[in-house]
Amino acid sequence: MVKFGFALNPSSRIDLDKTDREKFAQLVELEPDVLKCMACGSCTASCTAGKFTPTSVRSAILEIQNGRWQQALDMLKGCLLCGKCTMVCPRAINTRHLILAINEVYQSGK
Amino acid sequence: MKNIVVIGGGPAGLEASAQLHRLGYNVILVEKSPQLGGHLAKWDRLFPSGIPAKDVLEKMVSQINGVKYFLEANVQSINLLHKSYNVILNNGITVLADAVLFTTGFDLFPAQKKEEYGYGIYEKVITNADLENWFKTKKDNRVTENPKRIGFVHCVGSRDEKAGNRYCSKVCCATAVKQACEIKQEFPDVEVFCFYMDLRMFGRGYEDMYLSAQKDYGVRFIRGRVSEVAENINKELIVKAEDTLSGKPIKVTLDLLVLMSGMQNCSEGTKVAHQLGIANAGNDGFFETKDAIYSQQHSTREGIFFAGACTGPKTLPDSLSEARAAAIEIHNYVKGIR
Amino acid sequence: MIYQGKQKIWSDYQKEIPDDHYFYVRSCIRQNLFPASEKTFLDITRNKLGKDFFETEHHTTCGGIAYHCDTIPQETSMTIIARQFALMQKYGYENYVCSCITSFGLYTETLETWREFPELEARIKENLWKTCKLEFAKPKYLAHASDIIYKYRNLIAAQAKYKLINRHTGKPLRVVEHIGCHYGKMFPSKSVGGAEYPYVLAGMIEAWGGEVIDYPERRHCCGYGFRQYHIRSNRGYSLANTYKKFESMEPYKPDMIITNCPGCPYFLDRWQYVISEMEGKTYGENGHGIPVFTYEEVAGLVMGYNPWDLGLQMHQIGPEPVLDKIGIPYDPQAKYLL
Amino acid sequence: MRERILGGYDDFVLPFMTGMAFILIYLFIGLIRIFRHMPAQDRTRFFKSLLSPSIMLKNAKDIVNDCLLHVKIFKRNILLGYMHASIALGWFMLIVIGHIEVALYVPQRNGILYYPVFFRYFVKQEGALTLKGSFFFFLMDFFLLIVLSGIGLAIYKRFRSRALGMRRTTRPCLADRIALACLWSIFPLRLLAESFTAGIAGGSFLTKPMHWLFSNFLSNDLHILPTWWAYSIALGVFFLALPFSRYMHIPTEAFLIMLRNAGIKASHPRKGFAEAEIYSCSSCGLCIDACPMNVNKRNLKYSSVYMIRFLRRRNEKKTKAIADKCLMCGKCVAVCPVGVESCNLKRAHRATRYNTLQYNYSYLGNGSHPAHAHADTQDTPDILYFAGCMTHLTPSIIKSMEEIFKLSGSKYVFADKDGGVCCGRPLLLAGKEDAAREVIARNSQLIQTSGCSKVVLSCPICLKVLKEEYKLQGIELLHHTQFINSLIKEGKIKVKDGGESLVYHNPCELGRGCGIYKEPQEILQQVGELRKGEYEGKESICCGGSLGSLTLSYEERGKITQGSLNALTGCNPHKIITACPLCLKTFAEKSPVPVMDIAQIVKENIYTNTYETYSL
Repeated sequence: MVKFGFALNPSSRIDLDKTDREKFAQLVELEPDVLKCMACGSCTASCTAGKFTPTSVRSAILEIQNGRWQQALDMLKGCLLCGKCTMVCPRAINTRHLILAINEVYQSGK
Repeated sequence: MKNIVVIGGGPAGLEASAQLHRLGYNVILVEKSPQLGGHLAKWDRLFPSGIPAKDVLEKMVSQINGVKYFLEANVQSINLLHKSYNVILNNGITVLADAVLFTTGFDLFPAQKKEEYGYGIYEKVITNADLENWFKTKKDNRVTENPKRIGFVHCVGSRDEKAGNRYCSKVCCATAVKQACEIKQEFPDVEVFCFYMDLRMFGRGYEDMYLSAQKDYGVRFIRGRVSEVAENINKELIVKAEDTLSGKPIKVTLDLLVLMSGMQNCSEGTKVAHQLGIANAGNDGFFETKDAIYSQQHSTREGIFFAGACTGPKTLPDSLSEARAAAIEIHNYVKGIR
Repeated sequence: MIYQGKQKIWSDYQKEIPDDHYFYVRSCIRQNLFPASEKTFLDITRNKLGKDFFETEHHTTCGGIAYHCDTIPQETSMTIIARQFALMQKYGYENYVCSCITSFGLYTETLETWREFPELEARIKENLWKTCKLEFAKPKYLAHASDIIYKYRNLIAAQAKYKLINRHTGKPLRVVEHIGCHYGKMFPSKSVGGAEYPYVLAGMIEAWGGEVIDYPERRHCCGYGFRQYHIRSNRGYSLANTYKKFESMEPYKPDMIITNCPGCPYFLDRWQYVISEMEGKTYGENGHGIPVFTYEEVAGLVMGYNPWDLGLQMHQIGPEPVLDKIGIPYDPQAKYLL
Repeated sequence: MRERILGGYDDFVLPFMTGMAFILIYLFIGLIRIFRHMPAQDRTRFFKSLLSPSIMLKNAKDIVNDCLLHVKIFKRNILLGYMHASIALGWFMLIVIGHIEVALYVPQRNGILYYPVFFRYFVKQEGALTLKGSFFFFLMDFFLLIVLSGIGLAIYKRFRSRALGMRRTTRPCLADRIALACLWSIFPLRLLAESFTAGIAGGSFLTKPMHWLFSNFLSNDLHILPTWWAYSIALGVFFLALPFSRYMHIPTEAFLIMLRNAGIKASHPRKGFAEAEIYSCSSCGLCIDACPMNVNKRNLKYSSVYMIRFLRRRNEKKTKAIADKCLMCGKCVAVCPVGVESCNLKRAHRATRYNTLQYNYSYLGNGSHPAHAHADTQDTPDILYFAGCMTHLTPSIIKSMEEIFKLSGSKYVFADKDGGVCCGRPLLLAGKEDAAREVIARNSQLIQTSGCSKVVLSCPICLKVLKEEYKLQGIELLHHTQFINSLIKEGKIKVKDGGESLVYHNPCELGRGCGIYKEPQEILQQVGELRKGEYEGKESICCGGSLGSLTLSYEERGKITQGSLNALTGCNPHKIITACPLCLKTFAEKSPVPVMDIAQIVKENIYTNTYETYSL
């Protein structure tokens, strides 16, 4: 093959056609609160781990909805389950269980 | 008996006519189309609780017994004679009116003006009004059975300087959320996406409606304006937007795209207002009221009054309240009460 | 796709194109990439259609590439442009036509900027006087060369020897039209057909018997993007854009691509080779690419020019499949004999 | 007294013997299973405990108190206690005396399992009644009467449980019903059998008159054998049904006590120690009334007793639902008469699912920490103040504590001034044990190397895990209630009575979790008029905000909060005082009266200058 010195850039675009609806349905069954997020960011702002890492429940929910669950898992790795986000969530989302449920459904390519 | 001319037979016109009639005036209601009710007559159900539009309209129409109304009528000319207005209609009728009330309402933004959304070009692009009509009649070839994905674009022709309308049309967010839920009721397996810039859920019960759309109907809200729509070889729509919350471009293939056309001032009404020199003092195309807070029902001219969406986007209850307020203001004016 | 909807938009974006007497300026890069295109343009307009197109060897680049690569400031490019206008004035022309889309975009941008900021125009006048001792007048009319061919499309069709029809099947050739970004996207009103559904090339294709293909990524950039290509480390991004377009048009199985920009045919042509090397993927028939043409080349082909006189041997993707389909005779032996 | 039936055998003993053999084999296998599934160090620990006289003494005491006398139940309700104690102690004494009689009168039959049970059938009374004989006759009849009175109460309870202090109880399963029917019939049948036999074998105040009564209209001798058969069958069936019924706790509870006294804790939700706990659950249902979730009746099915029932039946789905729902407030553990630590079982169950979930806490070691600001210098403060994550959502506590530190002249360093790191308890509660260990290890090192000798904490959740898991050498751990109380006692701060009536909400993690009850009371008595809530001390109920529950919804939590507030405000206090940031935040949302942390009320009622001190 010819060496061009550059390669096709991967697309950063999110393709919603390719999201896994079945997996998301599993998550909704485990923790229906995932649907309630209105992206206010309170969770991220109060996050204990978020001070050191990009931990953000809000973003993780978004990534899951966008089919980028690996990013969501990475984002939640630093979570200490301390529950501050649950306390501050205006939509009363059970964030701690949601985090566990996201891990349960999406971890290790289950 | 004093004559009051009400221009526009939509909800505000009907309600104001009924109230003025009850106050003892001779009300002449002028409606350009062959039926009363304005946009309400074309709507299926109303947010936030889903009351059938038909029920509301029937109630309103039942209140105007005794009001003279002319359908398919236009105001051909209107001018001031001493203290009253000489109004000549295209059907040959002339009225010397002691006061004139504009309830000319709004036109829906012509969605084809947002060329990139392809309304009128792509088969599966419809507007909020088209969808309401489908809810009502279940007749529209563009809405096919068992769609997989449906999108709603908020702010079509609103908050858009390029489209000529910088203002927010106020009701489209709530309408979109309502329609998103209704379409889920029709097609439970469909994935619904709402593309919004801000969700303006200002009214009582609206936020609950939004929560329910998320929680009970699983509607996905994507914060980002649709930038362009294209059709693929299967006649499905490819929609591009940015998911501004993740800062990533997003693409989705849809079976139907609903454009939430905003409100702009009624062009017919504007023509009439031009004759009086009261049209469009504001830069948004809506009629300018005497002041922005205290005298919402007054025009800048004596004896000319406004109610409803001709002075800016309004919800139905807003318009009805204004109609009632206008009736009182006209009563005070005619009686010389200051 | 609703054709009537597009016609409605096209009718909204009709620009007036004077019939004759133009001052013609060439593109910097086309003479290297597609050397016969500009020659063909002048030959068709002057000799076949008998129009007055003047050109002078004294004109220079417009500075567009340097401007878009951020290597010269806007004032510099404006002064260069002012000099071109001075030349036009000197030779007694009022209608200015350029071969390059980048130039067309920059000329339009300059004229619009001067309209908004007359003080800038005054400064450029001063600059031009200081540097060249020249004075300029703005052209009365500015066109892109493809506007001219669009204008003459029916005249050309009347003289045509061939049609864009597959002689084996009798069906129209499936043609992808690609419009340079700077043609209409910046100032839609300055283009034929607007920015969303430009008609300039589609009109030619229709007039010459082909079928226009509207595919999802039709609006997308060819991938050139100036600095995206000029810096090698950015070329992967340039390539990715082209790749996206081809992936999108693939299902439509186009026979050919027509473009109206200097860079686009080059990148759509050469990147197909690079994609086939990198990804092992080709988009045309029998493992070949999709042949890419300039509109002058296609005009020349339908008018019966010898393909090799049109410079088609300079293409990376051989034009032979298209020539075979249309039924244009060519001597394979003579391809590389100059 | 001498043997009546030669060979000492009759066919009617067969049902009893079958049941007995079955249950003994079952128990033996169970015992082996439990030992096999136990981690090796736990096994060693158990056998070592058998050699320790102090533990053995405690075992004996606990077994008598819990298994025979049922002291805990007596404390809850006298009638309920009597019911349990009468049956257990009575039955036990019948067995013991039976054996003594065999040893005394027919020593050649020693060691035959059924002989003491059916003693009266196999012997006959000869000659005049001796004092010794009549003594045993009396004892046997006496304890039989005791048992029968207990059975009577039990039957009464089945229909009117409220009379015995139980509002809700469990629904018995089929095996339970069979065993129960047997249990109810065993002793009446024994009474009948012994009464019919009393003419031959003798009897006392119960059996003799019965014999006389029956002899008026029945030919007693004809009924002897059938009643002994029935008695034997009832016993046999009871033993057969036992492993499948709630009455399995009768043989297993003593073993559980021994395991527990050896210091063993559940490391698996179903195996080893857990199995001993599961079989020791008597399904009494006391935990149903105790559970704060049950303010919402829909949640009855999430009580600990059902968790154990489903664990026993290996119903994974239902076990999971209950394990994840539990608030971990520990009240069910506090009231459990058997002492089943169901919260640990739930934690262990969560661990089976969540412990393997990935985590990455490598960031925890990054950056400097305020705890080390003074570590290298001479003026290391004694006190490390650790507010905790939740306390950062209730800054009023932090401000009050800072003020108290200042006014008392305490030198301290604020460990998590800029937000800090979680203590690890929420991870433990969620079953992410390995993750928790990592956090604990990192935090331990931080605290250990800070050079402080005291850690004062505002959050009881942190306190509990620091106490139980951190293993901090030579560092005293104090909740701020304890710290404030000591300041008051040492005269470092002076507080006044603010003249308001207060009610104290005892946070689960502070009270049941850390055993701190006294200090908050002592403080509050000085700053206001302390009133009593509906539930005090160990009995206090969760505020609803607990981090323990994973799946409880906000609405359900709201009902718990409301229930808890109702119980607190019954005494019409001016203020509710608590000592946990989570309780404070949870209550503050819904409370009709102001809610404050104990630090806040102390700060409000502290003498801030000398003038004020002397003016009073």
